[in-house]
Amino acid sequence: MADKQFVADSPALLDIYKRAALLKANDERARKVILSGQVAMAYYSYRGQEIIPSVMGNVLRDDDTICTIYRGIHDMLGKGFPLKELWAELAGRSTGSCKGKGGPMHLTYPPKGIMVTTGIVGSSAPIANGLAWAAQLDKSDRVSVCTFGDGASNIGAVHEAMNLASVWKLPTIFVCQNNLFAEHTKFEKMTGGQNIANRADGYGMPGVRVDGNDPEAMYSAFAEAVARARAGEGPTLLECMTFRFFGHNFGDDDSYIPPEQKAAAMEADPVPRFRARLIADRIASEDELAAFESDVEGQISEALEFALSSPWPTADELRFDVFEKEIAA
Amino acid sequence: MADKQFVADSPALLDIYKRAALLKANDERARKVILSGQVAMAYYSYRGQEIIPSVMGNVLRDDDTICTIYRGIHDMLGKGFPLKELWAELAGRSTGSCKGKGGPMHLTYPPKGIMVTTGIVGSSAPIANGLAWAAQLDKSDRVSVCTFGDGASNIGAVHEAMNLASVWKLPTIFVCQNNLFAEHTKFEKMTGGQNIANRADGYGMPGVRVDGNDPEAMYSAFAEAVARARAGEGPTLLECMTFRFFGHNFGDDDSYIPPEQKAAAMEADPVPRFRARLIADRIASEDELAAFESDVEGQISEALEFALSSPWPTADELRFDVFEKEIAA
Amino acid sequence: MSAAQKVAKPTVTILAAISKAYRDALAEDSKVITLGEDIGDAEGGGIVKITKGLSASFGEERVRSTPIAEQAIMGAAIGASLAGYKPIAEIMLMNFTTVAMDMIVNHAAKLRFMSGGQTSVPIVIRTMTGLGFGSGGQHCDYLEAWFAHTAGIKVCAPSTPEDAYGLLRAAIEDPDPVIFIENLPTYFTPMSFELPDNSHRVPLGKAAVQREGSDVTLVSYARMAVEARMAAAKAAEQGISVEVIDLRTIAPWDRETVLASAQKTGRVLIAHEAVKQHGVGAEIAAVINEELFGQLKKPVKRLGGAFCAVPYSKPLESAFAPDAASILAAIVQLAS
Amino acid sequence: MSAAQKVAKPTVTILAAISKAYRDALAEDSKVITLGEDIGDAEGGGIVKITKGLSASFGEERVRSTPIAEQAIMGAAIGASLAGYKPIAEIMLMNFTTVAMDMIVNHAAKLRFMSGGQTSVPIVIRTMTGLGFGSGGQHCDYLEAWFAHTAGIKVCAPSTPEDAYGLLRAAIEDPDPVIFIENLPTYFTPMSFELPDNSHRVPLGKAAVQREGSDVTLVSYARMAVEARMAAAKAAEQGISVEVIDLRTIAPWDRETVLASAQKTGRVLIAHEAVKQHGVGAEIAAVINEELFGQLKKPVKRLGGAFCAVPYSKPLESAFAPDAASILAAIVQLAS
Ligand SMILES: Cc1ncc(C[n+]2csc(CCOP(=O)(O)OP(=O)(O)O)c2C)c(N)n1
Ligand SMILES: Cc1ncc(C[n+]2csc(CCOP(=O)(O)OP(=O)(O)O)c2C)c(N)n1
Ligand SMILES: [Mg+2]
Ligand SMILES: [Mg+2]
Repeated sequence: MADKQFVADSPALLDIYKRAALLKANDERARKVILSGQVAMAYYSYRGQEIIPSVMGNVLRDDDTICTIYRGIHDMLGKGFPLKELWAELAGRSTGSCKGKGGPMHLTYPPKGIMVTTGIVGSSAPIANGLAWAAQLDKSDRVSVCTFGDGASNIGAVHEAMNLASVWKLPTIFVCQNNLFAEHTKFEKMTGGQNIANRADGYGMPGVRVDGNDPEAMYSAFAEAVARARAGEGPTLLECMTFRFFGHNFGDDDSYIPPEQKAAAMEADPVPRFRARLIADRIASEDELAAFESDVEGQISEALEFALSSPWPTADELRFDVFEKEIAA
Repeated sequence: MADKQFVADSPALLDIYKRAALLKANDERARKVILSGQVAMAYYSYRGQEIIPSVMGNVLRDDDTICTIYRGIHDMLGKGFPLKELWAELAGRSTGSCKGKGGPMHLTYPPKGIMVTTGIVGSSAPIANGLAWAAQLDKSDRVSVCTFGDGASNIGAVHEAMNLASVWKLPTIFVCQNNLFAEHTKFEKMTGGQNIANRADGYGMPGVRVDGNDPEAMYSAFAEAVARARAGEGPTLLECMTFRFFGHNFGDDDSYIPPEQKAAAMEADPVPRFRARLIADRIASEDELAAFESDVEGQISEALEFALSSPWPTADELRFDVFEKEIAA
Repeated sequence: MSAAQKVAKPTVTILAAISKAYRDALAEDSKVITLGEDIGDAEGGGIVKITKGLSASFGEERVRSTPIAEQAIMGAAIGASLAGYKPIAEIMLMNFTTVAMDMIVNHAAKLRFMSGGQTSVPIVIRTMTGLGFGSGGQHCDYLEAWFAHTAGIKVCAPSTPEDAYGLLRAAIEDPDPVIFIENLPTYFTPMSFELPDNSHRVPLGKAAVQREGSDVTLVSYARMAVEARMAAAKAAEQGISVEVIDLRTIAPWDRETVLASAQKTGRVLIAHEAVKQHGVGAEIAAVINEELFGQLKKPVKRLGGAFCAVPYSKPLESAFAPDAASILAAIVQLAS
Repeated sequence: MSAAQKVAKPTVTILAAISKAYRDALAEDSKVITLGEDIGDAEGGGIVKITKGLSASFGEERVRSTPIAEQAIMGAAIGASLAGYKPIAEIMLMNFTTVAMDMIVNHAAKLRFMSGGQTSVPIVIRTMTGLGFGSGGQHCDYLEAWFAHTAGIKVCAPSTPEDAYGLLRAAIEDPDPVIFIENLPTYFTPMSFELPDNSHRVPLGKAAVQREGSDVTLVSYARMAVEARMAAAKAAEQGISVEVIDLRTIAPWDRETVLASAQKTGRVLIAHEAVKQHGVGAEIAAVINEELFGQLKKPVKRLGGAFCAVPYSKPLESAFAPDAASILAAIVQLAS
């Protein structure tokens, strides 16, 4: 891959921005909706981390799969999770993608390759390898992405998965979204070594630390990893540097974040920065973007209405989907 | 530590050889005893790996602790496990160190710091950290060693333990005895990356690959790691290259080992090689070593007799040592 | 309880009782240490702030935040205990014990036996679970039957502040490993008037008869014991006298107390949130039937969680486990 | 069975039956794949050679040796199953499921439910345990009750070559995760005359009445079913007619067959190697008591493993679990 350049062209950049704008709008709406009491849910805001999944969504195909985590709605929306099924699931309704059984931590949508959302730190990685193995067996060039956090990098499952992927030359892409915190613990306080990307060398795979808030840098790194995987050259570990603006979960007292650090991160908010740049570079006009953004707001409102007017599941649902056929237990 | 040199002097070399001779003799006896039917046990021969634990035994103090594995009798004898309690435990007798309850895979002898022998690959490492934490809390300079194999390096527990040890700057020494096989699987076939020592960098700790069959190289590397740990400078990962001569466990069909590889390793048997060198360098005389070796044989015979003439435990032992006080369950 | 208190509202929660037990244990015994994710003050003192202030008071070496690595956490606790410490390891949620199951079951529970009594593992594993917050299948589960089935580890699950305090102190002092299960929705309800004195202990293995009764024996623990007390009060209004037994320690459970009550009433109901099939209720029912064969008036009845993962959606989550209403219905049926 | 066979000795073992089931499944369905430590031919075809020859026949991509990393193994199986494959994951010994418990319980067992039926995990986890080889506490354990308590995973444990073949084929074809428990000391004993035909299937959830009887119902599985058959034969010599039921599938277990027999005999003995307390026998006993209250002649009796880790020393290991003699003694006592 070394000689090939992976550069996002203007249409790609515009597409990435549009995804990011959707993600940002959806997060803002989600926090409002919870505050208003319309939907009660555990919510892990990804505000600030939009660029990473927007790039992934742009580069990946529908048949590429992703295994993501509780803080993963951005990853899923980036990959095309439909808003109605999303919101209905968040609201616990029977029209949700998982009939209300999974909720925000277990969103699943196979038509867009969104195969697993896990609430167990690190567990996305071993499962992603299985999807990658299947691609190998199918002789398909589809790739398998897993996302996880900086904190998750220290758990055994991630280590086992990276080693296996390297040994089997699987088309797995390990996307660590390093937002510098795991719940309330600072990155430096839990991580042996300077960074996560460095660990890749120990597994014999490329590891890249990239500014995950920079759309072009993120595009180059991710597109290269995907190309490598599609070409049968094996896995890559990407450590995408970013920051989450609103604490670990909604309602979290985030006083453990140094205020200067938080202020600086918000000041450098990647989405408006990217927006300004697109306009300055004439990749899009203010009007075009504003129209898109207003359209997105409308779509979210529609999805929310759909969700809130949908029926709740009934208690007999406890008996279904335990096994394919109901078994009197 | 960089400026300090860790060189084994002649008394140290002689001591290391004596330990190695004991280990070799005991392994040879064990295989004979099983063949003869005197003792029936699962036995994981360490023949070929004697130098590593002999060096460890020389460098470590009694209050330093070790957590080892099923293939660990060499580590334990190196650290001073008494032969009678060892053989009685192997023979399943009530006079064994564990009253016959643990057997070869769970040998324990706290007076010599032999705290845990585990049969679960990788599990020695997290527990060793706890013993290291205790040393820190006690403000003692004792160190905590764990041993494990090349295969174990790929399991989650080892990864979690190395990261924690680095972050907490624990006096843990991770001794990977790389004998190039995990059961029947070749090192290259299961290991991402060229070697295990390389992984240390990703955890922010020193990692050293050393010829574990070379007493002087092994001494330098291990003594330096111990000095670093005693000085409060944190953990080290040592990858000690070695080879096991007799398959994974006794009775194993070892046809998966390329015959040339096995022949070459046996040809370079580290114990007689070391012996010849001591004599050539006049560190010991042939007579002195022969006398020691014959004494060792006598001690082993005595221990074996003690074991075989000891009583079996009685079935009521099932009720004891489950909890400190018996609880009618 | 003074007359003034009788009309006043309780103010003390289980959460406060556990915090105090922690603090008292750390203050009284320098061998007590604790570790877990986010438990230090720099990390906010734990996700429900149970450990808040402890690292400030006792130092970061004794109250230690960890990376996210439950095997490493359990291993560190086990190792330190082998060297004479009494570690309390927090596993944030009960589901996460599954990533440390080897350490807990193959090591903590077995080392004393396998070493022939040479080593012991006096650790406490504090963990938590609980329904009602839409946590879903991976953040709410009830695995106490697994641990009860494991020789070498004790299992506690309190339902009052006094018991939480007394059991936790006893668990820390116990020479063997104890898993101490806390229940999220019971943390916050004020239930008592005063925090227990630091000499208060509840012996492991001893149930509490929280209400005496003669018609039906109701056995439960943890949050179900709270629901059981409510159901029993309602049953009393209908003239049914229910004896409410809170096991407090699930393993070893208090056979004497349960069997004596069952013999007296001849009617037994067991309720827990864990999946009914192969739950703790099965063992209790089996023993009662063995010991009191022919002496019962009705078959022992068990209520438990539905046979599925804990669902997210509110109506499903509410339907998952028994509650005061379904317990009351079962009482009425048994008493009929 | 022909007259000639009646005098001849059986030659077919459970081990051979499992090997054949494997080979037939791989040959008939290209979606069947398998992974585990040392299972490939370069690695000797597995520690008991069950998978010998498979990688040679079906390729190293479908029959794949792995690093020692049970979480990675289970994850790879789960992921491949989500993409339409039918993976068989070997976890060498049952104790080692503890290092992959999160993958098995929080993921394999729950993904169908949590996704509202959008995804399924049609995997088989083959694992093994067994007494008699001095393996000790970490290489011999019986955790089937844990899995039976877990909604979303099925549990099988055969005791004959026919059942081993038929159950494994059915488990591979089943749309849901199955843990398939093999028993080391039963691998090698010739028990049958012919390997089952490749159309042979044993439906999951269906017990086998291996011997009809009228005095006592004896419920067991795995190696205990072998001991049970021996004990029943001895009991017959003493004039006691024992109905021997081999559950074959532990979860879901065959309530109809067990209850019908229990109703007929009024006397039930349940035997397993797993620790008695909170073992599978507890659930079965509880259900029998619930369903046949007042109809039993004697209390349901349970035999199980001692309440400790599996010990190393021969006399202790032999005393750990029930055997034909202790089962016979219990039969005699029940029948009296
Ligand atoms: C095995 C496990 N341990 C602990 C938790 C609790 N927990 C949930 S999120 C989290 C922090 C994860 O941090 P990181 O991996 O950096 O991801 P982020 O939340 O920052 O996106 C923790 C400890 C869990 N879900 N699973
Ligand atoms: C968690 C776990 N998985 C599998 C095994 C089975 N097993 C025992 S030893 C072994 C190979 C270990 O190889 P290595 O770590 O290189 O150590 P060596 O035996 O070569 O000393 C395996 C797979 C085990 N004991 N524990
Ligand atoms: Mg993070
Ligand atoms: Mg090895």
